[in-house]
Amino acid sequence: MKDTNPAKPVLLTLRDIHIEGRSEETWSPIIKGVDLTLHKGEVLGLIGESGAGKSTLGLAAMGFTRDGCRISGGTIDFDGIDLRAATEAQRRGLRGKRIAYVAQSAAASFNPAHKLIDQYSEAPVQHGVMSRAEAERDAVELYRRMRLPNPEEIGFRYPHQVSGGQLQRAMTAMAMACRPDLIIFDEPTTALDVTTQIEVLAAIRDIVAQFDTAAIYITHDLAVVAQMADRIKVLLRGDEVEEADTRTMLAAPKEDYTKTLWAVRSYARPVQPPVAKGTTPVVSVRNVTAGYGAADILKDISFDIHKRRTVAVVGESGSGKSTAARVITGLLPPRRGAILFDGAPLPADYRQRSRDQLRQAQMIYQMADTALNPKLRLRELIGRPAQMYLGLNGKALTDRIRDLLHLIELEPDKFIDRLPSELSGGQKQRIGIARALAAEPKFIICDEVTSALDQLVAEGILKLLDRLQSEFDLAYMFITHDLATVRSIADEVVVMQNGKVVEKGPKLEMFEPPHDPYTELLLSSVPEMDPDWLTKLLRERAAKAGKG
Amino acid sequence: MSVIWTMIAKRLGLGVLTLFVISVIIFGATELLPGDLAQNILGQSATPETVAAFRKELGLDLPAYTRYFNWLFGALQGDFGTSLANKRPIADLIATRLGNTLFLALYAAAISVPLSLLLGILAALYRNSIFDRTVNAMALSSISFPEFFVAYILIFVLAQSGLFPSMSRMDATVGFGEALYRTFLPALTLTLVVTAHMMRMTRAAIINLLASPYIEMARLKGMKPMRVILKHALPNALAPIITVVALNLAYLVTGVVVVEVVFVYPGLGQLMVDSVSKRDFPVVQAVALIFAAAYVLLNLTADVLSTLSNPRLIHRK
Amino acid sequence: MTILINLFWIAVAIAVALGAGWLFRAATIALTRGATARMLRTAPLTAGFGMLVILIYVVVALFAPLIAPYAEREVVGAQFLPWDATHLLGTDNLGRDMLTRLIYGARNTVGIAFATTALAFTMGSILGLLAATVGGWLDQILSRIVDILMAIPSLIFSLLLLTIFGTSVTTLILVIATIDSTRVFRLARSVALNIVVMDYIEAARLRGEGLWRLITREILPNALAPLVAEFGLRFCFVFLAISALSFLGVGIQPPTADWGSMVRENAALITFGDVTPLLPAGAIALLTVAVNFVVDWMLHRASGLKE
Amino acid sequence: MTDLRSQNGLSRRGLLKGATALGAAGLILSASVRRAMAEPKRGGILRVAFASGNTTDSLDPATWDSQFVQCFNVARNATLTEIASDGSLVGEIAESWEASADAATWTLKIRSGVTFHSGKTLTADDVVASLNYHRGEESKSAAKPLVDPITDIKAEGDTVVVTLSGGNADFPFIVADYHLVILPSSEGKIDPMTTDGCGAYVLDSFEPGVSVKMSRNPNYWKTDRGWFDGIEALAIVDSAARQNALITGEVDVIDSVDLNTVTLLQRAPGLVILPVAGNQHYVFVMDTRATPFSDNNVRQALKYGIDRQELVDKILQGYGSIGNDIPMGAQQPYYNTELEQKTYDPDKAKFYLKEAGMDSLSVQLSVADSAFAGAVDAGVLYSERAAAAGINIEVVREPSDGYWDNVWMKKPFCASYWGGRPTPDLMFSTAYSGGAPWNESFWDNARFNELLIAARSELDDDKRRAMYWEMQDLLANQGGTVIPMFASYVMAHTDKVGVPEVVGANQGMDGLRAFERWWFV
Repeated sequence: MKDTNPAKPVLLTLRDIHIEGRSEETWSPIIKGVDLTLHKGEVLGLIGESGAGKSTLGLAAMGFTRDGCRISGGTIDFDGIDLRAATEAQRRGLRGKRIAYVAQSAAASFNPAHKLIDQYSEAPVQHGVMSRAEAERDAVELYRRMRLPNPEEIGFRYPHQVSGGQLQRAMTAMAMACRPDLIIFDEPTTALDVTTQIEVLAAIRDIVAQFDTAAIYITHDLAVVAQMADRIKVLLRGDEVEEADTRTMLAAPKEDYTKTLWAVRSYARPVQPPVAKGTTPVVSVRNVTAGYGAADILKDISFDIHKRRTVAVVGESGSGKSTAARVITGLLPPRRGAILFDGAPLPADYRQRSRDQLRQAQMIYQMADTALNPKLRLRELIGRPAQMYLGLNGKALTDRIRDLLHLIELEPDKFIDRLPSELSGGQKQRIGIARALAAEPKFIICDEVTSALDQLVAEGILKLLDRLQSEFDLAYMFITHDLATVRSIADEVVVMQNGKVVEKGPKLEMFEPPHDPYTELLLSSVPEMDPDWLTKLLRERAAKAGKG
Repeated sequence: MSVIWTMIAKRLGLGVLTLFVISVIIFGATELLPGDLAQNILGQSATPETVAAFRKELGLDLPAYTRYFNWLFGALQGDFGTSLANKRPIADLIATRLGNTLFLALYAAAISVPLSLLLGILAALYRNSIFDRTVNAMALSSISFPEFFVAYILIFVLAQSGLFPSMSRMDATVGFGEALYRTFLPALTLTLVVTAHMMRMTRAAIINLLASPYIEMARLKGMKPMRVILKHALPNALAPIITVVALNLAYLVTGVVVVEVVFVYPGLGQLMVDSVSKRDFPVVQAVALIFAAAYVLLNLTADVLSTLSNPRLIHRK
Repeated sequence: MTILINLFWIAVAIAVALGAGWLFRAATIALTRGATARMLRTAPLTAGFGMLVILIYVVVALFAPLIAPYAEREVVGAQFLPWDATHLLGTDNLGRDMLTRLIYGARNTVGIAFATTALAFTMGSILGLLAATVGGWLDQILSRIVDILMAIPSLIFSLLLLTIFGTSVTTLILVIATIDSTRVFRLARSVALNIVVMDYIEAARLRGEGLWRLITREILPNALAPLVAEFGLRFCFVFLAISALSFLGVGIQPPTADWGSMVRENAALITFGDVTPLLPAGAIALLTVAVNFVVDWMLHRASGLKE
Repeated sequence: MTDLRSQNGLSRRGLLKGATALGAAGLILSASVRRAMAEPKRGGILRVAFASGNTTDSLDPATWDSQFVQCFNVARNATLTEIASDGSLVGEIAESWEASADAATWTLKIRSGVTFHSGKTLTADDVVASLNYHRGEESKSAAKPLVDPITDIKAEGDTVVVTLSGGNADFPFIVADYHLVILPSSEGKIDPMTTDGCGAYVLDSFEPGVSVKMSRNPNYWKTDRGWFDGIEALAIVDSAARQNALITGEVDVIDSVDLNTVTLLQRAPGLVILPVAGNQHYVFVMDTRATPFSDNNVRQALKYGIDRQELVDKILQGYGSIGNDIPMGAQQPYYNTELEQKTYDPDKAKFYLKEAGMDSLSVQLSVADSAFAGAVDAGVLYSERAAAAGINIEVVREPSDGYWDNVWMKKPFCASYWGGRPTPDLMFSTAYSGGAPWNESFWDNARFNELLIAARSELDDDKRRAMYWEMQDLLANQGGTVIPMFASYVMAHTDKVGVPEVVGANQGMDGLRAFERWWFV
């Protein structure tokens, strides 16, 4: 094992680690003999697609496995302690005290029943590091360092009273409470909006540097890891692909797999000619105001979607982009305004729409897991719309299902009788697409269809959608928060903020200045592969703020 | 907190409506029962004139709705009337028995609730261990025996050896300690009957949460398993546990007629059954309403407590 | 000393039970293929034991006339005969063979309990799912009705109804099922409330699916696991309900043998240390435990929580 | 729902069906109570558990319907006459009585020096008011039919003169009924809810359906009665609980033993089972108007298709005797000793079926344990045995609650019971003469009806006997009632309780007078 930083002493060594997971009665390997060395104060990025075993390996560094997993081989040495040989009580003594963990979703990982400060103090008090009063004082100090607003007061809130980005920082503060030697960051910013992500990344980077804490930073986002890590280790299906110093890795990946990872962002849909003036749009959103209860979530929004065109609706969580989709589908009748389909107004409530009107507009959901009935086989999942709308039955129906499976590049014989649980994430999303296609619609709403997927898989989905669009003359409304996706697939862009359309136009115009300030913020917040990007960005923003 | 007050007000309103509907249902059902009070008290041998005279005296000759509304208006003014059968004021009739019923219910609850929580927590902590499976099997066995059978077994084991009295006779002279001693067997019987349900729910509610990220977080903070369960899982599992506890408490108040019979315990259940069989309709109504009110109030309490246990509902953003 | 001996026998019984469970599981794994065998392999010994017991009960219930040494109602000798070779479990208070009564009891009791529970679940889950799916005023009305029915103590309520309508097996089943269905309704509704917010339900609604299909194809299959778990418990509670009702004087028609009534008829004997009532009571308890072991395992599988 | 208390030997029907005496009936003589061999002594609180007792019980004498209320109220009060342990009639409040020649006017001399617990002296006016309470249009008393024949009643000094609508030699028997207790009156009215009384025990507390506490009346006028210092009576409806209370020593006496477990109870140390053979009989009644029971051959077949001895063995555990389809005990006068005892005989039953032109017969038998304890099981055994004769009896368990309203005298074949009557005349005219209100079989036999009237006025004992014997023959071979068994009253007590050698058999609990007749050894 290469020792890249001999200047600092080694903190953690994993040798030939094997981890297995149980599915039904058999144990199958998750980590297949990975080595890992971490020095004091060093940040190691672990990168890979879902299923690569990043989290499992990260947790193994704490001597911890999730239920249904076991470490079946190798050694784990943390600062001279053999974690595998140690008793559970000894390991417990280390966790939270010397090795801390920051989870992906702070909202889910904070206990909803306790105040933040109670959860902060728990580890230091229970491990006997400080008294409760000291811990509370310390919490305020760390909250301040994590640049949380109202550091004196925020700890006395319950998790649900604090926003996602703040929670993630509070969790990092909590991990720091005992001033551990090592923190495992498990995708700490994945669930956040890009603009929020910047602040969290910056806060994490600073505090790790301040306390000279070693960290393992787990993520699937290359651009993020580039900002955070000193070294990067790439994992693929439980095996190490390669490991290198961050800059080396970015500049010159050795392995093919790493190269494909790096290459992901290259796909772009060819620029489409502008739509002729006077063409009737497939879907036209006209001055729609809508909302739940008293509050308006959408405020007078309008945009058109044309045949064979993709309109990307971009915005952060809470901007109203999903609500717009609900208005179009008729789930949420608008207070004011109308939806026109092929120039004719659609009934506001889906229950009033004709079967044909329902057929014409289909939807693909973000979470294929919840969008596909887990108890139905693909045959029924895909076949049902065809049976319902087109009246297909028997052989004709089966043939249609097989055609659809072909279209989404799944082998019919193998898949037709599977359950969703027997599919991978990308395959599930393809089924979602097939189900939409089965209705032979004119218009499809794609709600964050790629955001839950690994980049390579997402890429495949985007290409498929693109191909289907040309093949069937579809109009797409593409809801996303990911500007990379916009770049690759959109023809037109609608930027939303707080329920309003702040900017709209052809894609090319959108990515060229001058921007609306919000679009500018959004664009600039997308991490780039440059390891210095975050530093530069923060410096620029600070400078701008200084000027303003 | 205004959330809670709104909820309480709304639920109380619904509760009153529920009580009203129940009083109609119970009245209707008693009306549908074959025979009536006059005939029941006088017996088969009574001549029709005797029965008619008695009926008139009791007001049973009036149409059903008149009797119902007479009763309802009386009840609305706090006057539950007198028992048709023995002329005693129903309030007197019920007062001591209600006290007894509540005493036994609280006694059984005081044993069974902590016990089932403890067993449930331990079973969740040592899930799938021998301990867990044994407790589970024992709990299931105990609920699969009919109550009176459990009672007989306890009498055989604990009363015939002279440890505890086989009858739980209560009167005004019985002191608190003595009362606890005398009602130990019925309380234990009820404990065995209700513990399994609450214990299983406690266990399930906790285990249900163990896959939550915040439980993993607690474990990754190096917390001991017991602390993880008590401090992290339990507070979030309270709502379903409280609900099932409330259901069982309601059962302890309303469903214990069999235990009352076996242990000769003067509670409301026996009064209800006797009054139904004698068609003593005002008493049936009064007891049914007490039972229904207990159910409504316990459910309301459970909902309030569940809400209080959930910071998301009381501390708005 | 007797306690130690008892403990020893209890330990032996548990060991034998688990052994039987293991053998049964091994046998079924050997006899089945593919997914079923894989699924069975994950069954803990308790579940294996549970399935074995259920299988035995079903066989006994189905083939009662072939297995039982005498006819269901046949008086074969003096009353309360001790256990011997002719009458393995002795005779009852009328001189009928106890073993025969138990065997026929399996048929009647399990049959009635199954019918009752099935009916309760059909009514309760359909209405519960309907309430959750349609929502609005229908939900309000159904929920209020159920609230009201649940606020009336069930034992006394069933007593009232049975007195009014008489105690044939049919009314018994209908009454217990109706009262039980309120509990099922609540469960089905709360489970379904979590399902109707799923995207696939939204997708089905947007597709224009009718209510019936929405409930039966989209919601019900996903609500099945908790309903099945409840089914296990409710199934066993039916015996208890019948038993309690026969305590209060309304039960199954004689001379039909059923365990609930058999416990009731013989219960007083236990206070004299006579074990006779333990036989039907034990039969109920064993089935309860067995059913719930299996249900626990199925729930465990459905919850996906790996241990 | 009354099943909870169906073990109760006497339910609400008890009054007319079995209130009066048995044994040496017809002899209306003052006779001294036979004294027990063991000398009674004072002291102790007697604790008695009753199988009956209901939360709806009341102090009102018009409503006493269970042994629990009857027993403690008899101990609190006194009636004009008392049926002694041996079945003879003795005076209580009435010191003596005499009838006019036509037995239509009765003059009863009221005992002097009897005081109520309140201190008030008992007068003839109290007697008049107490009896009047049960009379008249407005009366809602269960005892109204008993006192209905009274056309006039008035106090004359220390006597009460009662005028009846017709001659009735049994009148003094009637006023021994427990409903007709004497309560204090004012202005010619009694307060039915009063707790006052003139009996051996003073009521201390009464909690309906739970318990009664009484203490000895220090001014009681009988010196050889009321031995206990106090009485505590409990309602323990559940038979297992009741027996447990006795076993664990929490009570001294239980009024009714669950026959299913009586053999086991017998084994318990220090307990005495006290069976008293009486006239109480359990019956299966056919509606003789309804097919197929209108055919006497069918009735005969059903009488031969029942195994009487088995019922006595299995339902009564031997505490009783077999019946011969006549409602009289073998010890009663005019009992037909030459009538052939019917036994279980499937061949004969088949023969009668054939006579009726049938190969087999299917009937429904309605039963409930409120008809008599063990009625359901008895029905099952009946059905089982009758099958051998080609008679298929389908036993239908009716709800115990409402049995007497909905089943009895409504369903064509059902279970019932009778407490018995002291004289054949009373028994026959109550339940077997054509048109009688409780003729449950609706049997209307011209010859039987004729004999009944003739016998009533026949003074020659031999001729009278011949008539009664013929009537019994008619009943047994043509009647619609199967009377398979006579059931004893079975009580149990600890060996600390002293019981007279002869125990009253006219009703349970020593003719309801155990409280005053029994003592602690």
